[in-house]
Amino acid sequence: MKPAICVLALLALSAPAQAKDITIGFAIAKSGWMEAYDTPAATAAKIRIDEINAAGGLLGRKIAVVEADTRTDRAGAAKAGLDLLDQGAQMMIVSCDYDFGAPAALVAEGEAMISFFLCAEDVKAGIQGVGPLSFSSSVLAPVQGATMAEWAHARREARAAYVLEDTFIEYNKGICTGFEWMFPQLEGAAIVGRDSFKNDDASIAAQITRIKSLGDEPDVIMLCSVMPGAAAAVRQIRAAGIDSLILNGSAVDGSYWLDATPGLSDFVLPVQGSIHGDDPRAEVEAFNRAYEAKTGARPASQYAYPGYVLIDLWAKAVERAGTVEGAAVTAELEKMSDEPTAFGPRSFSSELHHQNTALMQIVEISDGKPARIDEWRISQPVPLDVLMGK
Amino acid sequence: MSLQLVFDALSLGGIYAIAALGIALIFGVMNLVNFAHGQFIACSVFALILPSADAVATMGLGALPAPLLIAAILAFGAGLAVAAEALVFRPLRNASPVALMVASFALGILLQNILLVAYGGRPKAVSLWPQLGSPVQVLSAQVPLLQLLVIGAVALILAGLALMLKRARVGLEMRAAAEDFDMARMLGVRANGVISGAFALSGALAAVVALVLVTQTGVADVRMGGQIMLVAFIATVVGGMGSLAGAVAAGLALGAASALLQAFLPVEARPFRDAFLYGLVILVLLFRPQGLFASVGAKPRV
Amino acid sequence: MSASRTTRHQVRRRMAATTPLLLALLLLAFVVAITAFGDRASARMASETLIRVTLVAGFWIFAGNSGVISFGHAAFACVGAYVSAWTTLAPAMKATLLPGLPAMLADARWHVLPASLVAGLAAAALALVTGAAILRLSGIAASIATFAFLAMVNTIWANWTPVTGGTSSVVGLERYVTPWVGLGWAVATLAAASLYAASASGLALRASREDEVAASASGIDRYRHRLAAYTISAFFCGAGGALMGHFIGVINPDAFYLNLTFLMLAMLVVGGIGSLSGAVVGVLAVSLAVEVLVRMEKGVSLGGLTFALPPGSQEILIAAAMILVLVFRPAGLLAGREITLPARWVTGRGAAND
Amino acid sequence: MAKLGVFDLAVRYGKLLAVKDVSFAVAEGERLFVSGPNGAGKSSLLGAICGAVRAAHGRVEMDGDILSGRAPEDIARRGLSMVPEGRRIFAGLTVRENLMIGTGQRRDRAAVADDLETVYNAFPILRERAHANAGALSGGQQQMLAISRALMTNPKLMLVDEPSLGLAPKVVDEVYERLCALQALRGLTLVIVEQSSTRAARVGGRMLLMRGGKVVADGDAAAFAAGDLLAEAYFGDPS
Repeated sequence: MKPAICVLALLALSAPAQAKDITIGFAIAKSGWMEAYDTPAATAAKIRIDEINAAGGLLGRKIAVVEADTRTDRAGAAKAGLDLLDQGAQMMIVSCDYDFGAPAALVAEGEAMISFFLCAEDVKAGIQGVGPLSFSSSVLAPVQGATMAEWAHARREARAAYVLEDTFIEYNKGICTGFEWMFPQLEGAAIVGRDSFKNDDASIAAQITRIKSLGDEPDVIMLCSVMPGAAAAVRQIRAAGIDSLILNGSAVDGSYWLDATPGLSDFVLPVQGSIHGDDPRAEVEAFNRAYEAKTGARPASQYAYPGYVLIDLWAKAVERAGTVEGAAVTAELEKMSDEPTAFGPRSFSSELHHQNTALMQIVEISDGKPARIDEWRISQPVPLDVLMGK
Repeated sequence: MSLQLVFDALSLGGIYAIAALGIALIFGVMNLVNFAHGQFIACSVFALILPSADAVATMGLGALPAPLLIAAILAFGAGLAVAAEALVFRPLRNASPVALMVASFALGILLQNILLVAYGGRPKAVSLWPQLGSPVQVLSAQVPLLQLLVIGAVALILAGLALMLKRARVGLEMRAAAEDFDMARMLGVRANGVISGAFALSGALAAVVALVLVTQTGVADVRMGGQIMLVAFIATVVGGMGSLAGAVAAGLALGAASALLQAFLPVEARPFRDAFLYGLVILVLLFRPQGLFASVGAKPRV
Repeated sequence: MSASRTTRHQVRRRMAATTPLLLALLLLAFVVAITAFGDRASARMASETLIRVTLVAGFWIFAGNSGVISFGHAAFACVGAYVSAWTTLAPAMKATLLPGLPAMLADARWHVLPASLVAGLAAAALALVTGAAILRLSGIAASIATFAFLAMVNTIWANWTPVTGGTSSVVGLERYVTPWVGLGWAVATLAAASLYAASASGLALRASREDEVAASASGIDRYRHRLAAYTISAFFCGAGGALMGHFIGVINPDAFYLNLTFLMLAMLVVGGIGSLSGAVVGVLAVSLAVEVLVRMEKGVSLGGLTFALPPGSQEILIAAAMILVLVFRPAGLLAGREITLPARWVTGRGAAND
Repeated sequence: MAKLGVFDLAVRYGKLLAVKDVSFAVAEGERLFVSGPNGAGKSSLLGAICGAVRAAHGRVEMDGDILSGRAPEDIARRGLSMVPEGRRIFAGLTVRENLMIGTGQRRDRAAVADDLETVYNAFPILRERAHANAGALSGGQQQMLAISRALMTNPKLMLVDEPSLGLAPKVVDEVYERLCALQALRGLTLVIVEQSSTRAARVGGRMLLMRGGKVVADGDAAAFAAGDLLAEAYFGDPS
């Protein structure tokens, strides 16, 4: 990458003044545990950037990339954001997670510059938590929870649900919020119990005992958790002989963790696109191949996709606005309503820079094999009050 | 319900007890609060798989047949701890307990970051003995085979260790060294031998915790071991520093308290479970500063 | 003979009085050098370093004088940071992020400086209440109790969502900490630390540190002095926490937990827990070393060739360097000594009679 | 050759010089009392001889071997055993385990069994309480255990620090009686710190008087009972 930047910089110097590059700054984790989540989405974003550059650039200019390492550290993220300003970034792409992305996004906000979270799914990663120029291109966590509620009710006759929440991060709470909003609204459906655990609990035996002490096994268990706690919980739930359908959010997408519970069945999650080669949309599989060509491996989870989508949407807004200036591009982004992308339509408004409803692919794991089985869009968008946890 | 709860408390408390024992052994012989113990656990977990940043893990030592695998992981844990002692703690033998503690923390950071570089930050699935994932009926309770096995293994290890400490020469020397290390040396007990022995044992115990954790959760994560280390550390103090039996008892007690709080706290209060747990710890310390299980005549050390 | 002893005592006192002055000058030189010659990234590093000086020198007031290792001081920084957020954030922001705040706080829109002072006071009040129980313990039991206190505060802060925002970050704090603001707080902390160390309470506490058994004869006094040091110390850690929030603009309970605890401890031990100068030198040494390594990770060009350390190597190298410092200088870089002017400078006429 | 030779030995704690250039020798089979007021440096001297305390300078020899700089366990394995001040028995171990700790380096198991029999005969209470926790013993019994524990290492030279501390006079009599009997039986060389010079005189042996970290008098314990040397040592000018 570095030589490429140097070459671009040299080109910029030798080229006429009006052909100055558009510079995108990536304040992402290149070390520490967040690196595993940021790198795939950043790679996807660069795939779209390469495509745009190959097609002649944006506003007639090439897009250049500068990067700074947050080191999976909040203070490091703020510093990375400021470093990118020094390097001339005109738009800021920040870490996947709200906590680690917000410090850099706030820096961009302070400079009236657009910031995009790579894949944050917390409503605060936008207007509500950063400011009016901040966006995320992923699908809100409560939408994922609500999608699971409605789908399981419609397609699997789920009536009695048990909610098991991991208190580790805000994302988990968002999944449960969406589920608990949607499920009781559905006909004949009720939440029969609720419990919490910590992601790094060595054992969740006490929580499982509580589930087993219900008279009847619940139809579904809404597990709101992320790795590694989610895999550990699933393994322990199945080991205790509980065979209920388990639902989770997109965070557990990917087959890399399935060895933790060999032969796992009746496990369902919503995704933005399938990495398993069975997505009905040709564009999705085309992207998977492009990703493999660039990195040598297919995406490990759906979290590469939002990176591609965000550059796509931002570039369209820039073309329409005719400038990269923050307020003008924001205005164009906010006009987008069901704007088509390779991974389904996307909308933004002046109230919400997130997806409060989305067409999601349903993936089910049967006998240890994940496969796309269905698609679902919730019947009503998740209201802002629910998103804000009120 | 109640019998089930006993099993839950035992399986969690058993893990804490073994981890606490690993910390108490080292504290006893060299006044070191070993904050790297959590990373000894994490390293032992990762030794099961091959170093690679790929999302899907390939088994390393984990591919061995069970008896060999257990022996290899225990040896790995012991070897890691002994190496840490020789390279880091032996040169610091005469440093203050604070300096030792900070050094152990630095060692922990070192190991954690080496794991991050070698394996990447994404948690990995480790399928160790999947056939254990089925429930069995014990009296009125339906218990995962895994849980039974954990309880059985903990009981077996504690019994074996107790026997070793009671009967074997090195066990006698370790117990004496844990009580009064300088006195033991004045009677000809070799410091290096006992300390290396304690580290080897402690590392092997960390490997046991690693195996139990992996069979229980099926995942390997760079950050795992940290939370257990903290609880074990507190158990060591609550049990009475230098008392190995106390560490085990307090580890079991903390596990049981945690399971009971989880079972009986109202749903809104459950996320605050650990705050209640640590509040209990402070109360216990206020009423028994020398620890719950220290003998009455024991003088405070440090 | 006795006359010469008085003189020597006076000289020593005057020498001790020069320590905070010299340390303040050292920090001033550091800031001036960086603002004059460094880039914006160095200025940010300077701000962060000076906040750490505030935290670590504040921590030293308790740990250095009493000899008791506290794991709880990151909790005071946490409380301080949140108190400052509660009082300074825009009310509209608080209505969305922290809906559970009482009306008095929900409508507050204070300036940052009074907020930092109140943050310190809140931390000090918490220290007074919790310390009254915890400091009755001695040695390792006291340390563990502070540890349990830290874990309690963290659990409560991570789950008391309506008031703290839970595990989610609270954002939008005014980023007002420049190297000069940091310098002001650091120097104030150094002054307070040396005043306390020279006070009757500080002297009595250090005497009890040397020999716990002998001093326990006067156990009640020791308890009172410890509590005083703990409270003063918590004030500066609380204020330091507020500064951390106003430096990054974002706070989160996780940022005030184990990593901060051990960073503070490590800097103190690397510099030498026995002296205030050690605390300051420890912060400077660790911060500068980290900065150099981070820059080497980004890549350094040497005669046309770019040389870069692989990502993640900074943490590994810092941890290894810390171990080496402890092995070769177990009492820290300064080994308990204070930085002072030479004796003949403070006596004015020279110390020929000494 | 002297059993124990101490040459210009000094011990320093920070700025405090606890033992200042002390030299003396002890012959094989001799019984040497070290006496003096509190803070005279008696315990520091013993600590430096057995390796528990690092000497600032000077040297200690046993049978012509240099002990200085060796680890305490090496010194113990060469046949120098210590009964420390405050006894420091292992309270959580049984009486028998306390006795066996020092036998790790001894290969001749029969001799160990013999020695165990010897101390059981000397202190029958230890046989009686062999499987009780040592912490449950009375102060006098603990002192006997500490002496026996040291004997079990098969020492040629034994250092005993303040065996009478905290014990009733009758019990002290008993401790000394048994100690002397064991010395005779085993041909031991004994160095005993004893604050009470009258006690030392009554037991009998050579006596070294320390004050301010220096040896100020050296002679027969009985001679000290006359009081001249003693008064001079306690109140006189050490320089």
